[in-house]
Amino acid sequence: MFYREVGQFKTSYAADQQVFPIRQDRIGVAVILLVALVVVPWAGNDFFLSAIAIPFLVLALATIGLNVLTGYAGQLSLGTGGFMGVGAYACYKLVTLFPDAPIVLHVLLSGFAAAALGIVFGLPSLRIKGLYLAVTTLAAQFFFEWCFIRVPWLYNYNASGAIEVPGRSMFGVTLTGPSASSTARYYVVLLVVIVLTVLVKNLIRGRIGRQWMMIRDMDIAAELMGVRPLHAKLSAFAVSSYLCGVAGAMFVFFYLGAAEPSAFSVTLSFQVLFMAILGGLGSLVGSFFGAAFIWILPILLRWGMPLVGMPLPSETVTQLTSMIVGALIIVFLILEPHGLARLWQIGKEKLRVWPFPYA
Amino acid sequence: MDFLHDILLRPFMDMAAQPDFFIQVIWEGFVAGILYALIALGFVLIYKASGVFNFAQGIMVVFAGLTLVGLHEKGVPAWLALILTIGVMALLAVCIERFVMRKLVAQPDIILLMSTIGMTYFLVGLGEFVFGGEPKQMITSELGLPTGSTAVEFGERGLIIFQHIDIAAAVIAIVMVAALAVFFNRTRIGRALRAVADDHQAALSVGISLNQIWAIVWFAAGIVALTTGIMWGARSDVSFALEIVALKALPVLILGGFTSIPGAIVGGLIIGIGEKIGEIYWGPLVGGGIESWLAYMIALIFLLFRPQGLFGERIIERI
Amino acid sequence: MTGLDTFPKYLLRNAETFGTQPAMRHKDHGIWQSWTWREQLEEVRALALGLEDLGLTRGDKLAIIGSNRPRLYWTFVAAQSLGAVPVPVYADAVAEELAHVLNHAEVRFAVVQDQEQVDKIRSFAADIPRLSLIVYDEPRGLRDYDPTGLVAFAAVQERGAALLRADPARGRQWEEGIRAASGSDISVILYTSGTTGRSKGVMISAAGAVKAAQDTVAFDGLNERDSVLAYLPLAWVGDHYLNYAQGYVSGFCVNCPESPQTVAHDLREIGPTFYFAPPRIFEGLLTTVTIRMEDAGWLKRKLYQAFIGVARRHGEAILEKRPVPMSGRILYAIGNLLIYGPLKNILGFSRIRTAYTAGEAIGEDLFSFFRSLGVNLKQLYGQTEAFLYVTVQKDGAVRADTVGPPAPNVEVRISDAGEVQFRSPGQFVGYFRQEAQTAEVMTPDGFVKTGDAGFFEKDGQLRIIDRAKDVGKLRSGALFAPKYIENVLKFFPNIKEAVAFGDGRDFVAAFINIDLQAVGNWAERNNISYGSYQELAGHPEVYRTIARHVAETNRRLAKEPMMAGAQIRRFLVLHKELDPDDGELTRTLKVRRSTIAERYAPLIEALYDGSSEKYVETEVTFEDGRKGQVRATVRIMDAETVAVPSVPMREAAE
Amino acid sequence: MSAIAEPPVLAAPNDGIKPGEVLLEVRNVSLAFGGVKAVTNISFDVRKGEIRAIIGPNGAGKTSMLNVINGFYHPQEGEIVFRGEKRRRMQPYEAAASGIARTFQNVALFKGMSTLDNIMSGRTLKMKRGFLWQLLHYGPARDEEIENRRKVEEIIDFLEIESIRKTPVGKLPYGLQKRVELGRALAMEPDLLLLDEPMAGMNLEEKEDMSRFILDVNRQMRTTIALIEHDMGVVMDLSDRVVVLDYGKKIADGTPDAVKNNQDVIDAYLGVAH
Repeated sequence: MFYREVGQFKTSYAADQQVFPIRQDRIGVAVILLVALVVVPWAGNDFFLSAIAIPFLVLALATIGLNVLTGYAGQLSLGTGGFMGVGAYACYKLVTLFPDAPIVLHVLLSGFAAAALGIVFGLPSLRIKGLYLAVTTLAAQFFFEWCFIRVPWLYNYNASGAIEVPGRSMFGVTLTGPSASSTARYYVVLLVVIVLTVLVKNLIRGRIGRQWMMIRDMDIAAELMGVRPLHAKLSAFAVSSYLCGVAGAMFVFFYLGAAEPSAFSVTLSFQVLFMAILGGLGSLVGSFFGAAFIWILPILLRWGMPLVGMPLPSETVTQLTSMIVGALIIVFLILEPHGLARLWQIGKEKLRVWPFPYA
Repeated sequence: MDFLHDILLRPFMDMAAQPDFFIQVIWEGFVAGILYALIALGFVLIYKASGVFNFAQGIMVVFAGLTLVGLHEKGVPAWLALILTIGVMALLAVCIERFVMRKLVAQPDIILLMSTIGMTYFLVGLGEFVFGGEPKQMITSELGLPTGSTAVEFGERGLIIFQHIDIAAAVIAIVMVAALAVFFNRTRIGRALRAVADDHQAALSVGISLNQIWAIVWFAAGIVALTTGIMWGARSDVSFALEIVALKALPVLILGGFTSIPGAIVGGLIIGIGEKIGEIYWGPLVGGGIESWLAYMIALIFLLFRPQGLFGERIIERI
Repeated sequence: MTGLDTFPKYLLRNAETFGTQPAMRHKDHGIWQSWTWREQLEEVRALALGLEDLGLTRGDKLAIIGSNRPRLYWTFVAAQSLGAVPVPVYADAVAEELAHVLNHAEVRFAVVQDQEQVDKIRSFAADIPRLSLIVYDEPRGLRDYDPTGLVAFAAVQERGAALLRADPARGRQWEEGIRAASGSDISVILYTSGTTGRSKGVMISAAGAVKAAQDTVAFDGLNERDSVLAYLPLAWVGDHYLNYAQGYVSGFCVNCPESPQTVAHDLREIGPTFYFAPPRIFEGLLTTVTIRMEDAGWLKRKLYQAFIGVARRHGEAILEKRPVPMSGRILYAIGNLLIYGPLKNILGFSRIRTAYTAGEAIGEDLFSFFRSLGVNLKQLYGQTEAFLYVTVQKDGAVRADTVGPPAPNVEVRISDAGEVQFRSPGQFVGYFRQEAQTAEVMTPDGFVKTGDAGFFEKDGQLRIIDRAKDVGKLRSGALFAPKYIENVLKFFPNIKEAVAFGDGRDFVAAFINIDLQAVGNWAERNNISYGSYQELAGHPEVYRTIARHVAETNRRLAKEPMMAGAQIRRFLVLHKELDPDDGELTRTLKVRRSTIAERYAPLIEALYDGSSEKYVETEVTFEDGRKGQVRATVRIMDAETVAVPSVPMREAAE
Repeated sequence: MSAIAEPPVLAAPNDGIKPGEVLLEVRNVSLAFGGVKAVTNISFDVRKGEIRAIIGPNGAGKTSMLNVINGFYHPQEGEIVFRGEKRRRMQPYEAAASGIARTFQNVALFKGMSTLDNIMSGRTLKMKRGFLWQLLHYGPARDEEIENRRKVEEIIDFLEIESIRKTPVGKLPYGLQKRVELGRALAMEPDLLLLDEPMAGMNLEEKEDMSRFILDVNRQMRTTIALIEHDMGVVMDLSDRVVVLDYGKKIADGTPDAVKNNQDVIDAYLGVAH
């Protein structure tokens, strides 16, 4: 309906292969970026930024990470939480070891620790496939969780066994710790997420992303086209774990402020997995949808129900959320296995062919 | 060298030094293994008949236990609560078949798996919503299960303690496996179920609809879950923590194969005993608590050498 | 430069004036490969020098065979730049026909698209003795061919480019040659497709062609920022005029589609500002729109119907800038946002400033549908002999039933016999090697006979009623124009084909063919079951519907003073579809009156002898070539007519 | 200025082997699965530039033979000599890298991708830019992507599938999927193209199209082709030489005419008991 594609023709491959070939989409993305960069920090209060926007972005990044592995490369992972934890603890150690380096650098570097471990735990994927692989990632999950508890070096031998985020600033702005403003934290998270999303998109639309999808769709054919499963799978594990690691570091440093090992339990893994499924496997925009949906649904229930005269105790909200999410997952799998992203795509397609029902 | 010594020799010296304790450890592992095996069993039932990797088996255990205890708490006599719980599991099976499985026929495995993860979440929410989230005491004695323990002397001054409930668990597990074996081999429905695993068409010719079969299988898995829930609940208590423990069915299945009932039992025992021994004798070396991941590592290492499982056949890929 | 009177001269001018503007685009290998006017000049120069080197000289004829693509368009101007005459030939012509044209046109060179055309030419090589060289665009499949007399387009261009590199002066000489050329040279020979007999080569002079194009370019205000999609056959006057001639004169960009299957998609991508399509294409589009909208959801359907209603009421008035009530304007604006805009977008019509249709009569509803959406669709009337335009409608003075007043600088008159005759700047010089036929269509005072019967309306717009030779009279002396009546009937979607009789008879009677798709749909919706075409055609409900259509047709005829006397008194619904396989239609699906009159003589007799039904047996040809018999008892119905106050019968030609 | 690509569309790389010389030689290959023999002691060769057909009744071991040639199965005995190099164990991706491409009996396209991406996937081995460039999708990585897109477009043009360029392959009718799969294999610019029943499940018209494409590939691109086919008519028309397998054994080898009149072949096809 809003699409006016007449006259939008491409005279070069570069133009034809751009991420958003339709002008109206480019305008839409620009508007969204403008809202995220200007409107949200300006209009959003501390609660909105701290409790909704920041965790949403962080979890969206983790979902993208999982999507790279599961959605694009077709390797099921139940260890996302663990890899996020690796990122968080790595970042904590980096901050301890190099207190003067900029915190954003720490965050970005901490992803490499997760990536390295991702490669290690990705190795079995060369021999085993599908559900069997889930066990590998679960092994990683529980092993990491155990490490976070049993290796005191990781939490600097704190008596509490938790990691506390110290105050750190860049360019005179406090970014982490209790005194950091929500706006500053929001900007850091937003920028990291935008940059990493763009880079991942680049990977996906190029040779490497295509190899992942080849392995996912038909691994035998992929090998016969010259894809080396070792390279394709391990690169997916590495990239996925890197993203999860960075997300984990940001989760602690810009959202939680302090974390116990239980923050990175298998529950988190499942939460992110649900974000990926509901959002749509194999879709970056779906990762954002999924993260928004699963993160915001309970908040809506908690804040929305009293508005309609049905105040709910918080445990009831948790239970309801669990039921709703569970039921929704089943409903989605039945009606639209490709998740919100596919709904979005269908909606967009409808708008493009409006008023026709199909092209 | 000390380190190598600690890893390679010390544990075995410890075992030899205190054989009664060693046997005690094995017994503990054996009982845990039986419970793993029971969870895996429920899983195998469903996988065999419908190819669904039922992630929800763990939560079905919790849900069954919670329902039983919850009903009793609400004043229902134990025997009636047990019957009602069986009814609830039957209802659940019918619902799952009707509202989930039937709609997802012929979907890829991964979709089916994810639907069961969805079920897990739904049941977690429902269970907590109805019965509350806090751990509950299993109504062991009310159900007529033995409590207390027997100490057996071993050697000169050794003592091995057997909890009666553990013995009961082992016995019930064995009875259950036997019953299932009879069910599968001797009854018409059982044979149909086996046929389903091999060939859906063949099953139809027996005169049972696929939908009925799935409902029956889920119900059977529900009964197994209830049994598991009672046994497990009696040993610790009924709580959602069990859900995590139930994930250990995965390594068990990997060892035993997804379709083999004996495999599930052997796998369960290997994992149960293996992780207990590992925890007690090697755990302290790295700070303890390795029980949480050892099972997965065992399965993982095993997989690398035998991707098809203990009892599985080598798969020849065709193109 | 001595006046712009040839297309090569325009090429030089455009390269200078619009140097960096796109001259051509071609969707090829997935993207729109583009050439600016300057690049186009380079391409043409290389090609022309190459062709010249291969022996193409002044006066030579060069055939161009293939679909719309830049290389073939360049060939036109390259040939013209050397004083040679391009002769485009329909790419779908069968080999024998192709050979005939090539031989008749005395071509020495042929520039063709691909292997298929090479094969066709080679299979009749002996019949085209003068042909010395075939240049092919696509090398595929030609690798192992005998290379004598066969050269790749790219190789020709490379040859020209090499010459140019060796001696840059050749480029200047070439340009000089262009500047020195005379407008009186023959610019192109267009072979008419010809429904009867062999096709004729219509010679158009350069100056005439340019003048005609200048007039219409000015008329529609075309300029270098416009763009068109070139999808009509290269050999048809419409394509050569609208895209080639107007393109050079105005400097607009000509876009070539990727393949015939992707035309609709390519149209949407390019979004032309000037568009031509014959009525059947618009009809197809409307059918598509209707069918798609029937599949749409309830809400969308309602919206669509409501706003199409608004468009029908106000759309044309808004387009023509006539006064419209405020409420109408507001509703139309909303409709534009919700329906018209998106619809035009999906059809690729969003950017159209001027669109034309011609060739056949177009239904009032169909015509106004597109106009009401805001597409400035107009009609023109033209002929190959006129180098297209004879009459053309002005913006704001558009009707479905007329074809407009004479085009700029064109004189039109109606002969005493009622035939339309014209004299125009672009009119042809003569038929190539057919002086007798040339003389036949020319009047002594230099007008060209069109062979069409028509008359001028009061507002000065020409109205074509039929082929002159088909127009007859009833016994009463009333004018009988069968095609006109048939067209009115055919505007009803349920009627696919109609044949009217009446010349020398007491009244008009008609055969009607139902449209199986439309009537079948209707039957389905109304739970009417039928086993065959024949059964459906004979169904009483169908007869009743058709009778209503005939009555409506009569009402429309009654409104026309010229036609009121020729209302349909009796009709029948034919028991079988008229079929080209049975010789009842031409391959281009035009009615063959004589064949039908012969095959269905008993039915015609029954129409006039008052009987209410008639049993007939008809021979039919099946798809596989077998023959069979169809037997039916065909009902004949009287039609409702409108009494016409005794209007003095006027002659067709006033 | 946009140049239109010139012939030859995709030329087989110059490997020093002249047309007519042996490109691939299968020597005494035997393959068994857990004691079940799939092929037994098979030898034949494929000469550069020819179309070589492998035919035989169902279960004759034809597909197994292809799987051996491109490294998917490892024969227990015998060896493969490709371009003069002996191989006993080779991974599929190594076979691909050495210039062997193939299509599959049951279309094995990447279902989640468009026609364009599927054919692009055939260019995997031609793309070398590293991870960091890929991350930026800029400069050399983008140039490489575009360069390969150009090649892919030539194949799309060649196979006349312009109108389905951006359609997800899952939505295509079977005949077109087969064509896309051929395109994907062609994108690898192989020295040897293996086609596993390229016309299975096609109607007559689709078969004719496919035959034309196969011939064109062979003639225009000078690609050597080894194909398995069930339809005897097609095989006889297309191929230069035919090898006939039955129950994993070679029963005939020669020109189509010679093979057609061979009594063993006639028996095998008529199902005469052994």
